[in-house]
Amino acid sequence: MNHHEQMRICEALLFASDRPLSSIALAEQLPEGSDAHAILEDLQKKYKDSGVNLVEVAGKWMFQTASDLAFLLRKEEEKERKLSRAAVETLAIIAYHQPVTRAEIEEIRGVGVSKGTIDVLMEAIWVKPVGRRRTPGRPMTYGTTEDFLVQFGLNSVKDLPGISELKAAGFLDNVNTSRLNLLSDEKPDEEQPDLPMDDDESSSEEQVIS
Amino acid sequence: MNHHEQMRICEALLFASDRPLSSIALAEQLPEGSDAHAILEDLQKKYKDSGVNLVEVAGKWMFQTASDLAFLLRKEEEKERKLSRAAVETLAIIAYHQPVTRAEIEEIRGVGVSKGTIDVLMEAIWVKPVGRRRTPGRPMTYGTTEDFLVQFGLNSVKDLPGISELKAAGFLDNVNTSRLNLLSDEKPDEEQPDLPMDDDESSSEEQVIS
Amino acid sequence: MSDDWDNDIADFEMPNPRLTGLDDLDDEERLIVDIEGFEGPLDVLLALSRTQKVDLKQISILELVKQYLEFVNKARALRLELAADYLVMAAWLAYLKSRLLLPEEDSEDELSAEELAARLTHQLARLNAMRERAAILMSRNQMGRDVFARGAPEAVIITRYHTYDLSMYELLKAYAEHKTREAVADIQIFKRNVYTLDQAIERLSDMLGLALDWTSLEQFLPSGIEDIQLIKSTKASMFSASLELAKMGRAELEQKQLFGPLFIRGRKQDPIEEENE
Repeated sequence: MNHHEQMRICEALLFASDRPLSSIALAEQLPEGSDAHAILEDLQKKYKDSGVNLVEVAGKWMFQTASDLAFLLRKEEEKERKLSRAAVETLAIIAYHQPVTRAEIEEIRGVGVSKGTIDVLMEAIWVKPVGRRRTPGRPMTYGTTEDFLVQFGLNSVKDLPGISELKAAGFLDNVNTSRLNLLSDEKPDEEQPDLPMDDDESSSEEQVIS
Repeated sequence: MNHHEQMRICEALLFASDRPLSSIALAEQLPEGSDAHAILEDLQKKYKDSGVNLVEVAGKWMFQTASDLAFLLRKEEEKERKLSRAAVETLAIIAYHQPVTRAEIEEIRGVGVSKGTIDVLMEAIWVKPVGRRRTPGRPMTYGTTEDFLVQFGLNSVKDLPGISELKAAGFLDNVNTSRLNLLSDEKPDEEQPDLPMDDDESSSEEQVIS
Repeated sequence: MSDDWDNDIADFEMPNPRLTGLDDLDDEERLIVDIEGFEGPLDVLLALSRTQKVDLKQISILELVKQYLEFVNKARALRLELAADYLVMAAWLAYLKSRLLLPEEDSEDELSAEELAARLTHQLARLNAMRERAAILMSRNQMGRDVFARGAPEAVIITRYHTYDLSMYELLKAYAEHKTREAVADIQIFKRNVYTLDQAIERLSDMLGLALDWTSLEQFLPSGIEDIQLIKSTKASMFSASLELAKMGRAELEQKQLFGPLFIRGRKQDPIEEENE
């Protein structure tokens, strides 16, 4: 195996490793008698002017974005946050039952929904207020956004799989079949046929919220 | 900013990511008027003989270890998803026939798709629902994901191995899902004139996301 | 065996683990021994067609039918459980065989036997092709198995619009889990306070003995109940009880108009009818 081939191997190993590698660990992957140090030095030279550098940290080696380009990555530090279980479930309920009020979500889930949960979903721009119920207190109703459809690659919320399809796909596996007839896709909004969309109000609130 | 500097930026971004990036996303990080495609081609050339290659996958770009080094890096026991024969076959059918309904998969395999098979493929994020057929019952159709393309190193589903031969042999024609179609006298070409998901839109949306 | 089997579509063959370790048996016995390894009748047909050692397009359907029917008979003789699918296929193949052997009558509505046979061949070839593609697909260099992405990625722009990410799978899983829990919660509804049909029948028959003239069913409802659910339940049970008593011939019902009040009166037992019962 020639020097170039050995360089390629080290390069691939360093690239694919999830932690810095010592020259000893690298040497183990090379033919006996290979000079890991020489190879690492050559690799370092090869990458000197690249957007990525090979650096030695605490005696081990790793690839790292060139320090003058760190600005490229910095603005992405608003890193991904994980949605809580409650948030995912709330999102699913809003998607399936929209338009739905917070009280209705609580009734469907059987537990309280904190304001923060819906806020998180609105921050992700997956949920928005869509109107108010014509019931006492005129509670706000929530629905999903365009971004929601994009995120999940849906054409419309009607494309969400129904219960029977979830079952067929294996999602409801551990549900006793005899109970499944209780799992109908009932329309949650039988009693409120009218959904007032007072745009002025809801949109102005939306601005305040977001 | 000169060409070399722009190459360094793309190099840094692509190197830092473990997912493919679209040329559109890269262009956003470059000065206006930059030719992202030319830069990507130059980068590809630069890495041609390295241990790491720049490849075009799922219509996007990413660095990955050179495929000829697979023998060295292969992590069989650790990484490989243990898929059942049924799951592998179902995956292939979804890939080649997409968008395809569950009933069509069953027709091709001549046996019911057991619960959990599609579930497993969706959990691996290789398969997702893509829309519904405009036929009675509006059955859900399945297709493959970007992760699927990345996993198998494909630029698009059009690049699936042997897809044109299969088409020429008539194996990818509409599947007659009236059970035991052997017995029925229907002409096989009269079904499903319309597919609800327009592919252009979904693929362009996908690009917007990333 | 299957190595000799020549197919011009592709020369790649699915690994067939279920045939390993059974080298001493001939092909068909091997198939039967491993009936549980099969995924439906098409799978068996495909495996049988391989024993013909010809291109799939040239297999003899009659021979295949014979092989399949023998296979099913042997499996039955060995008392192996065959799913209904296999038997339906056997019946259909027997039908196809008879049509292939008998002179064909011209019929406009039915496919000819040759066309049916061609369809079967096509289905087998299609399944075979999909299997081969599946094997080719899995043998490609796979991300995370043969080729690797950056092992220690640095935070990059991937999500410009969302700082949150969620897969369709996670969303559906959450909804399904919620539905699952809901199902359990629904079971608890049965703890509700109800007025049983037996109670209603007992009450109604007692009271009917007292009132022999037409009386509105409403009059018989127990008073003093405040729980709305229980009132509803009482009404439903009393209504059912009235139907029940009418059926037994112990009461008569009358309703003068749609949605109007329901009147009920007790009925003297008719001795003749009683005999008939």
